[in-house]
Amino acid sequence: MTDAPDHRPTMAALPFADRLARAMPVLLVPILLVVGFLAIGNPSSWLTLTVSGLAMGMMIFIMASGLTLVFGLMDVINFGHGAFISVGAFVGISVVLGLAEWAQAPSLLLNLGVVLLAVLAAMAVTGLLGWAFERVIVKPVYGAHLKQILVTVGGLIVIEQLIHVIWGPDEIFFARPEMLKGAVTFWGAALEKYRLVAVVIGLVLFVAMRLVFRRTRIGLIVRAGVENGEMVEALGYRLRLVFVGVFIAGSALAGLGGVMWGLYEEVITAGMGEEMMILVFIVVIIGGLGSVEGAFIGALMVGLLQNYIAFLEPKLALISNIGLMTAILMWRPQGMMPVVKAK
Amino acid sequence: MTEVLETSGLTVRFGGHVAVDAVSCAFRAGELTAIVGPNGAGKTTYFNLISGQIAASSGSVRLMGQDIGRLSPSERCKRGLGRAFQLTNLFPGLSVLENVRLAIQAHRPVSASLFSMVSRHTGLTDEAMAVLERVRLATVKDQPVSELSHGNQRKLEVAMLIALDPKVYMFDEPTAGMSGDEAPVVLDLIAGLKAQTDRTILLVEHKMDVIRTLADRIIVLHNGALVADGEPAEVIASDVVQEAYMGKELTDV
Amino acid sequence: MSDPILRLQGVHTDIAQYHILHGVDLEVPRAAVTMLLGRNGVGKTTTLRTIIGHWPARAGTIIYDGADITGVKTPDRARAGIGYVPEDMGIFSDLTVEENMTLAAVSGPLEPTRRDRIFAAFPPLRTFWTSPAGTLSGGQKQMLTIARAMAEERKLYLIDEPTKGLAPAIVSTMAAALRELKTMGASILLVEQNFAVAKALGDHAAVMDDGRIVWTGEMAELAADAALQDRLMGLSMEGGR
Amino acid sequence: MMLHALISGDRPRSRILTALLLAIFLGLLFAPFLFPGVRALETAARISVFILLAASYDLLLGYTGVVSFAHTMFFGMGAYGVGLASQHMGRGYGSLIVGSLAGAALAAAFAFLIALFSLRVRAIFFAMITLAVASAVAVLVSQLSSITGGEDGFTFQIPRALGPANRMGEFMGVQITGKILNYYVVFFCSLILFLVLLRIVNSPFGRVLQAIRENDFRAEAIGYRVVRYRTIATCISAAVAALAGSLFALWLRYVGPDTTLSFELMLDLLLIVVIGGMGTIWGAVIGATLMVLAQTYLQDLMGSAAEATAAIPLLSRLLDPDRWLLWLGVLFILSVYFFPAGIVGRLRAGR
Repeated sequence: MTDAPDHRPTMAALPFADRLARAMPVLLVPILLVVGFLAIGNPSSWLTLTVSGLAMGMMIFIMASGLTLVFGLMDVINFGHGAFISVGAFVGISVVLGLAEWAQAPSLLLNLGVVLLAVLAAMAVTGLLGWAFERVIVKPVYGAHLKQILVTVGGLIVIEQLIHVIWGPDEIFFARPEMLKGAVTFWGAALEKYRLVAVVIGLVLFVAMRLVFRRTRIGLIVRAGVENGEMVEALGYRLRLVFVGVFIAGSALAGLGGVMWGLYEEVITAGMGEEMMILVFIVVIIGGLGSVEGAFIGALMVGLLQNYIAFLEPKLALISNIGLMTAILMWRPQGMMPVVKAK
Repeated sequence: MTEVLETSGLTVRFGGHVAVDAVSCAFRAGELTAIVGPNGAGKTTYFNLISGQIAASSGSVRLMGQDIGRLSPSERCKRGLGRAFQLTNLFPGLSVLENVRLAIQAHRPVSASLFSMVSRHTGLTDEAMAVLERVRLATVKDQPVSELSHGNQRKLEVAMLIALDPKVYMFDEPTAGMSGDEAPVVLDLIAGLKAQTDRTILLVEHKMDVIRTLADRIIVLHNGALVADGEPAEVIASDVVQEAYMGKELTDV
Repeated sequence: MSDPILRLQGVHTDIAQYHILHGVDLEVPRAAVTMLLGRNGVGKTTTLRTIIGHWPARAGTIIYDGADITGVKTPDRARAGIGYVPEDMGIFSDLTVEENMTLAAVSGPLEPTRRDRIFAAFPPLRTFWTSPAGTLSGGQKQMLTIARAMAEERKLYLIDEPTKGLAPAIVSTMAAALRELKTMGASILLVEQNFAVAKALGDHAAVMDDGRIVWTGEMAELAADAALQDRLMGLSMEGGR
Repeated sequence: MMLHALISGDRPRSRILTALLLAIFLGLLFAPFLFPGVRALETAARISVFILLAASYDLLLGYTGVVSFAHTMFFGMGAYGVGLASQHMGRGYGSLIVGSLAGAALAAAFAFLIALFSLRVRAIFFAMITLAVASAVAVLVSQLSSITGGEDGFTFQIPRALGPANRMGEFMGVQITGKILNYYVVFFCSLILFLVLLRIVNSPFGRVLQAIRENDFRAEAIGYRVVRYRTIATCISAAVAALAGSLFALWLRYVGPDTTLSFELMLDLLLIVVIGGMGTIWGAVIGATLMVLAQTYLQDLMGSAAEATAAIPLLSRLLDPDRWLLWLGVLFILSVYFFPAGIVGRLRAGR
């Protein structure tokens, strides 16, 4: 044999511009924080707005993560995802209202216990509902986007109506548990306690998700399945089970997001999930369909931008998200971190 | 003879993999060129580069002397590049006649006509019927394509190309997956096109007997590069082609 | 061929409305390399995909290791010991080489001895162990696919054109690795266009045409008979060796 | 022959369907005389407008295979166009025309922009982006109450000749008022626009849309610029929806978010087109008629059923007239699974 074995490393170092382009989405949130600071000028207002923006972003992320993952894994877009948000909120808040004595007691332990119970109940119910939804509504329409959209919208209608049947047609007002009311002052900025809790929960969840994705076999299977599901099956993994698991987990997370959002707003309606879905879709689109990291960054940007703009120019706040989406799509038509399918 | 289609230095990379490697080649009017090479040699990718389904990393594609390398597939088709696909690729829910009529109207202003009735454009229908007669599909004209047999779908695929009336015909394994008695019909159609002497035809094909009877010229792709170009008999006999097809002797295993 | 690891009987496969396999009868003996040969588009890849279960067989039976697996789902076929290396390699480019290998070892962590043997066969994989697989070169990716197949004991390997589009030097590396796989006692069903590789590796051969097996026999017999090759595959051209 | 040209050669292709369509047409044409009473006329006008609205939506959903959630936004643009023009320019035919045209132009422009962003990527983007944009616009409209009247909307005046005060004598025992005149304006405008849509889907252009729906990759490969065709279809569909909105506003002499912009309305529209039959304009006629009739009369029925079952707690709630969307949703899901071609497809298949 005359040819030398071609075992030389062939990975060329990426040019600086390419590396910057890759890192750009990650840099957007810090850039937004700095720009917000400069535009607002007042550190304490900025801090207040930032915390509430982050809290909002975290909650949207919790709702969006399941949706985007389900799309990435099985190419299924679930327009009924919003219904799980509403169901979660109603179940969770029912628990809070049912345990009113604990919720209104001035004991942090009891209060948190109520919230924990509410969250667990909500996640259990929405997880179960997600499982049923997948079997009945989604399973027959794999691979057909048009039908998926139609059928899942149908599912959304039915679940929303069922909420009315069970909980009545009116919105429900309630108060947050005692110890989650009010604010703490920090560097002259009033930070609502509940928002801080929301930020912490969101962060913990994101870190946990990342750990699962990076460190566990199930995470590897999901990541590999997003890229090439057929090959994952050929290696011997039952992707269908994994997918159902992700669908259930995503639905449960929507339920969690619903409870958190309900506690944040202190009012719940059957249509709240539908309203949140708008933000969730925007986040999923700008993040890149199928990308959990993209959705995280997108959610934080939507939350921060909405709060900053509401402070700077209230009239523009309504369309700030649409503006953000437009800008991102002009920059990257597939979203910030599109998932590339092998097939 | 004029050069109708020309690629120079045409290259595309996917990641680190060079799928088509600086292919320079000119195709002349009235000539049927067979493109051969082992699986993965880059034949279909070369077609995709010419017809615009994927964008080249470098190099150019010229049609009638004009650079078309940056145009969309639809624009290239308008300028005279007609392409048939390896896997049948039709409008399954529409009728056979409708499929051909769509191909005929594709390059005419009538496609933008919003307020005229399709049934009033009898000229289009007549032309479509003429094409269907030619490929012997006239009797099934009202059937939805999804209900056609595989052989008839392949014929319709050729009919679509004839209906487009392009300057350059590109066939990608037109007889793939056809049974032994169906294939000759399609090959006859291609032979018929060849008889219209001014047409340029590119044909990816594996069956050597087909190539021997149809081709005026063969080019060979191997690992993305053009390794041979010439008369069929002479190319088939060359060492480089033998090697491309058979592989090098493995002395060390 | 008394007790083959795999036997296909009258297998028909449709892809959408296309009838691709028209009754494939095939036996793959144990501990040997069986070459599946034939022109492009005759159904070789479809045969492999039907065996692993990506396409369902419309008719016929697939017997693997004595059991009928015709109705069994892909993951269960894989767990029963069938390894599949697809034509497009099927590597997970977002995952690192290490993660690809971890996934490939389905039943537990990758054994260090196995890993070392893989490193010995494919040194670049050691170099790029923690790099995303998507950044590897074409040849290195192909090494990874074979390495992945070696990550776990499989009884039968289905390998689709492992030398496609590779430089000659890497073709040799690949052939050596396949040979090692064979010495480890595996049975291999190998689709290959490179006839020299087929000749060097194959024990048995099956030639397909138009969705059927048209010839089976010893590889050596086929390799020695240019007229037979021409008749079966149209591969060998005039003046061929 | 004349009829053939009017319906653009697109025959119903089913005897029952033909009979149904004819009944609907005659029923609407003679509505003021056949079904006297305010409520019946109200229903007939609503049916006319919704047939047009659903037909324009089907151009996009059924013929082009694109799902949009912004159709009621365009509908609203037409309605608000007429309302605002009449409010600011004073009552008169000029206001109506200017308002309608401005609404349609705005709708087409908006549709163009949305299409520009989403259609060149993937079709599923379009569904998500239209949903986001439409809801943002709906929120904007209810927030800008100084201009739009906010949640309550606003009433406005139309030319006197079209108002109920204009009495023009009796005909066939029915008092002819401006209201009836107004009905015929709405009916005939809807009819004409409907026939235009029918022509468009049966034109060479319409065939290209169907080809794109069937296989956009191949459509592009034989020389059709897919994005351009989809964009034009989106714009036409939006403009016609806006005109339907204008007619609706003219009839109601009122505009508000609930009657024109709400997401519920969008869902109704989706149900109409899918249940009627996607990809056939006749489906819009059947779907819209059924839907409006159900909305108007079925709710009464449910109300009495709910009263009858008041003793049974859950059942009475399920039968509450406000929950009729629940049953429609179930019907919708079943229809997508089992009758993807809708009622019209069913009738044609059973011919």
